[in-house]
Amino acid sequence: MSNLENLYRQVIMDHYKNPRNKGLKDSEEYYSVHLKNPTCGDDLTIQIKVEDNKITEVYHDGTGCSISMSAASVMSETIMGMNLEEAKKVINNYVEMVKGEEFDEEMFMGDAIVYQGVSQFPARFKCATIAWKALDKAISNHENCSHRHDEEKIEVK
Amino acid sequence: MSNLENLYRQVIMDHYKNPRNKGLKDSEEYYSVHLKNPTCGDDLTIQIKVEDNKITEVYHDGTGCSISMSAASVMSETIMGMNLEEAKKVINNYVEMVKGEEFDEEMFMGDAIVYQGVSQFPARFKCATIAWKALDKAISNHENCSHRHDEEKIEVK
Amino acid sequence: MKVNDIMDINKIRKDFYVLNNNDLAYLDNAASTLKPKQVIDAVTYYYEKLGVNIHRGVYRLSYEATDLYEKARQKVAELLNCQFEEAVFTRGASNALNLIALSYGMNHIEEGDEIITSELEHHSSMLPWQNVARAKKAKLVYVPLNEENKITVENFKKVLSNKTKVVALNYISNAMGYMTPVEEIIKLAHEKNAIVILDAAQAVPHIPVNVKALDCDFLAFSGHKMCGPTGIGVLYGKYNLLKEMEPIEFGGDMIDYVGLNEVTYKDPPYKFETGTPIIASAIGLGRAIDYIKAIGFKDIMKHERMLRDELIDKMSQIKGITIHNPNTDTGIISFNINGVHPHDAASVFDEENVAIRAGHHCAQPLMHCLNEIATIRASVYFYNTREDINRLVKAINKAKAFFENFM
Amino acid sequence: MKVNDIMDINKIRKDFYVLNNNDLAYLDNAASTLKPKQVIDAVTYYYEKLGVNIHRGVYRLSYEATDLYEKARQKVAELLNCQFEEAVFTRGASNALNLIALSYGMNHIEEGDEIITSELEHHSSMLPWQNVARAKKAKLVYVPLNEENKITVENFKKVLSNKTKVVALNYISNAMGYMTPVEEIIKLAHEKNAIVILDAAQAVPHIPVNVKALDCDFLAFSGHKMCGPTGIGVLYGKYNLLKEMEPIEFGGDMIDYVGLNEVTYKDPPYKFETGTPIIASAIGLGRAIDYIKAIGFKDIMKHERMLRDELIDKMSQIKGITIHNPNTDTGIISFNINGVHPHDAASVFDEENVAIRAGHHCAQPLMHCLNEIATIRASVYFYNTREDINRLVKAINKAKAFFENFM
Ligand SMILES: Cc1ncc(COP(=O)(O)O)c(C=O)c1O
Ligand SMILES: Cc1ncc(COP(=O)(O)O)c(C=O)c1O
Repeated sequence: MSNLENLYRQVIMDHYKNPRNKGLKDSEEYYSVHLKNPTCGDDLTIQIKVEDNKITEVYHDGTGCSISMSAASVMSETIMGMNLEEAKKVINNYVEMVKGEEFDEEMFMGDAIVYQGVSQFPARFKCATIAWKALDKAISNHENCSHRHDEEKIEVK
Repeated sequence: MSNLENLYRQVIMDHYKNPRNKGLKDSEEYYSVHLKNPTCGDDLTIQIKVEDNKITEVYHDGTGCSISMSAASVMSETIMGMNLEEAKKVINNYVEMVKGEEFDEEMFMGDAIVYQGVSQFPARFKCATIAWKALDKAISNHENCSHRHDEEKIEVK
Repeated sequence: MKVNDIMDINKIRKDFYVLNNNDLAYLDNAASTLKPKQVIDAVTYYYEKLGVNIHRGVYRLSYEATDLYEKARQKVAELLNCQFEEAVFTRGASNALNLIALSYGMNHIEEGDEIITSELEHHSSMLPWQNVARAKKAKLVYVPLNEENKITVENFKKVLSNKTKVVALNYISNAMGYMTPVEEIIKLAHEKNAIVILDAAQAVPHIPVNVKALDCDFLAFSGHKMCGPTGIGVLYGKYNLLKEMEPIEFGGDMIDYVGLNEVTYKDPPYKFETGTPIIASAIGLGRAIDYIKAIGFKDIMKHERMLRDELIDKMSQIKGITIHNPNTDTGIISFNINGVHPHDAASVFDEENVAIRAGHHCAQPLMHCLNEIATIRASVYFYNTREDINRLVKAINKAKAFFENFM
Repeated sequence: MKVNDIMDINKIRKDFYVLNNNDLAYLDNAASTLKPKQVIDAVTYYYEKLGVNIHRGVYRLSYEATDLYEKARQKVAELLNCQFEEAVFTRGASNALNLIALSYGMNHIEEGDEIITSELEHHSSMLPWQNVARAKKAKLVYVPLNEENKITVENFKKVLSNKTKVVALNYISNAMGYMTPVEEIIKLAHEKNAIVILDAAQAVPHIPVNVKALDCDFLAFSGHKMCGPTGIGVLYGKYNLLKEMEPIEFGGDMIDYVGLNEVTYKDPPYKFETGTPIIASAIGLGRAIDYIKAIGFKDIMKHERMLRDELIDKMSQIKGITIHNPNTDTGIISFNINGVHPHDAASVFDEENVAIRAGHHCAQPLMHCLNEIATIRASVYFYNTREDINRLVKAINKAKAFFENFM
């Protein structure tokens, strides 16, 4: 399989075309995080609902390339129902994976496993992680009992 | 003779210690030009009186290193009594000389001829020429019937 | 016509290490051009042989460094046909354009005045004046773009008024490659006593620019877009304007006398060059100017136009792409592959070693006009070949086919 | 103690082409230091292997260049012990100090407020605040210098008041080599809710600087004084201050959203880095930081102090010269040969291939305090040797003898 085919797996394009859990809820129950990448125009909001230390609902909405938009959809499916500890482990594992570093191949990742190909395209790292960064932020806002609505821009590092 | 001895000739140091025509006149008859070199602190004013196309009086005053101060004194002696055309030729010849370019060795230069050694010290070119640049400016102000008092700063080029 | 008809492109390409060491079709020249070894050598010469500060040193190394720095200024002055004193070194075009707005703009614009700019501008040409307009309660007026998104004299006349004080426009658009009809615009603006600032970041590298003939009041460009080093650019200003303008930054190297409560400045250009200058980059820019002049603008223009014609011709035959500027005046082509996000397309180009740009090209208002989030931009320079064009066309076809698979 | 006791100076000197190719005692390090081959190589690497623009490119070369640029920022952050986001790249220290005054100063200083600075400042530390004071009708207050022309905590207390809003002082004086007692000054200033800006242009190259431990609010330095390239410097600012500050320059790379009449910016540090960055110089600065850290500040300080002690010792034995700062804290020595204009002396030094500086050192107010038009300044760095010191002493004696001839 070529690098490109490895990046744009069928399942990614499916999630891009038919995103799951897309559209935001207008309710104060959710922790929501709005992330933007001014450099490439990606613009994404995610919402989570936490009950009993478990993520029971996830929504997302935004605009961007197929990698960033599909990743939000995949992320929402993958972490739905997980408890916060599990979710944080998956986030870390996912980030290591798309960076091309060592990661735990045994951990349950759902469809997110197909983003392995991103490691060959470092310029797309931010596309693949924006949704997961937003999730990470939402979880820590919840844990710190901090503001429920967060606006941020992410940058190249 | 070493480069240094060639730069600091006895006659230069004499003019530095005992400047001729130093001190300004408080009269409207003179064309005066005030030049500064902000970078090294040289600060010099020269005054000329022109009668019948002839430079009949030259004065100077200021602060600076031995090269710049002596050059003002030497200049005042050299060009005193010359007509404007002659003076302009001497200015050009002097500048060529201190630059290390070809110059007319036959032309009357008075003591100014000893500034030949400056050509080995390009960093001192401005010191050696500030008085002559002021003279040049004063002559052209006279010729253009322009303002009698001129303030300028000179810079490295 | 063969590429080599115009100039010896293979010989030229040997000067560019990046081209020799990568199997690369480099078509992102509007962002930055590559640097030839002559420019790199000039920079290295300063660092290896001198490496010292300038202007204030009374020793030989410092004198030589000063001389090289000021000779670079002289080269800029000859390139633009201006006086030595009218060429101010800046960090780049953005820095130069901001300096004009902060100094000239903030001191001359008053409430109710009008500043003309356009939606075709690079953010660096437009935003400094948006800031002035906000601060001074002046009005920012946009030249209406025509159906092709061009600035025309006719449309310029519609917005020019007795209230116009400043006209800030691009000479060549970085997003669309159009040439603004600046000669006529400058004449018209001057009839209204408005000053004209040209953002020439895309012009100076590609066409001969003569500021005296143009009679523009200010002009700005960057070194890194014309084979020069990063971190250097030029602000040209008419001497009498520079002379009366206030400096924006204060400090070393720009002062005459400093007292505890007052200060007097040096004359231009030094009064605008605060602090230790960008010595190595200025010297490198001087060398870049020599390099480009040796090739010659006539040949550069001919060559770029040939490549543009070929590219437009080949791209027009591809179905399912939108070319936004088929009538581009230069080697800048802006397009989209229908249904494919530019960043997705870009990864295909990257796999094919074709370097293009995907994004808003620092021209977000124009993106709204085009009704796109982003576009793909290919831009050529004198070292590009027909082979580069062919590779771009191949990559476009590949991206199309690749993503059609998923449709 | 031999020089080589502290570090392998001969090996270090091999890294500096200028030292190898000239029989030179380079003692103008406070103006600019020389550049080692490692730094030159890092700059050349960017130009030869990459040469492209950063941040917005979706191709590999651009990604690598971006990575190198941002890694350099990370190195700055580690050097200063600050967050990545708190390190803004600027053109140099002057540019950084002006940015603080134009953004923080112009928006926070009000009529009647007091700004503390000193006559010991470099013009770049003082003049930006003279400008703010003039514009805002605030008062510029000078810490009285003591009999040695030092800033003391005691004298600082005399001028600190409830009206003090900003304290802008040097960390190490470029003209006298004194270290300002910044720790105590910062504590005292913070008790009055004043912010403290440190001009650390002469500090960061020579001593370890920890901004979190110091708790200063802003700090600035230049790359070219620490083995780095020209045209790069750093503004450190506490994140919450940077976050609320207005950018001064507008344009490419610093924006988030651009509309026709409004704009939103990126977060720090990007909102202050308008236009194409000074890519090569930033990468070179990163390498310079590695280079200096490998030698180690402990050894650098030890070595410089040894040279200073030796120099002061030897110079004290020369009759007919005035040392202005016999108690200098660093390797910066300021003196005059009695009866000889510094520029005249400088030509003798030049003939002897001893590079020193003669002038006002961008500190005119201090020259008034010293009652001199100009002074001669010698300043050492880690690559200097005792041989350099001996040559300076020899040149001083020669200049004295030479001009005494004419007396
Ligand atoms: C038309 C135009 N103006 C201004 C700029 C800004 O130049 P720089 O980023 O070098 O400051 C650019 C380049 O990005 C440009 O293309
Ligand atoms: C103490 C001090 N502050 C500020 C500066 C200004 O640095 P730069 O000229 O690199 O902007 C210098 C160097 O000249 C300096 O020594």
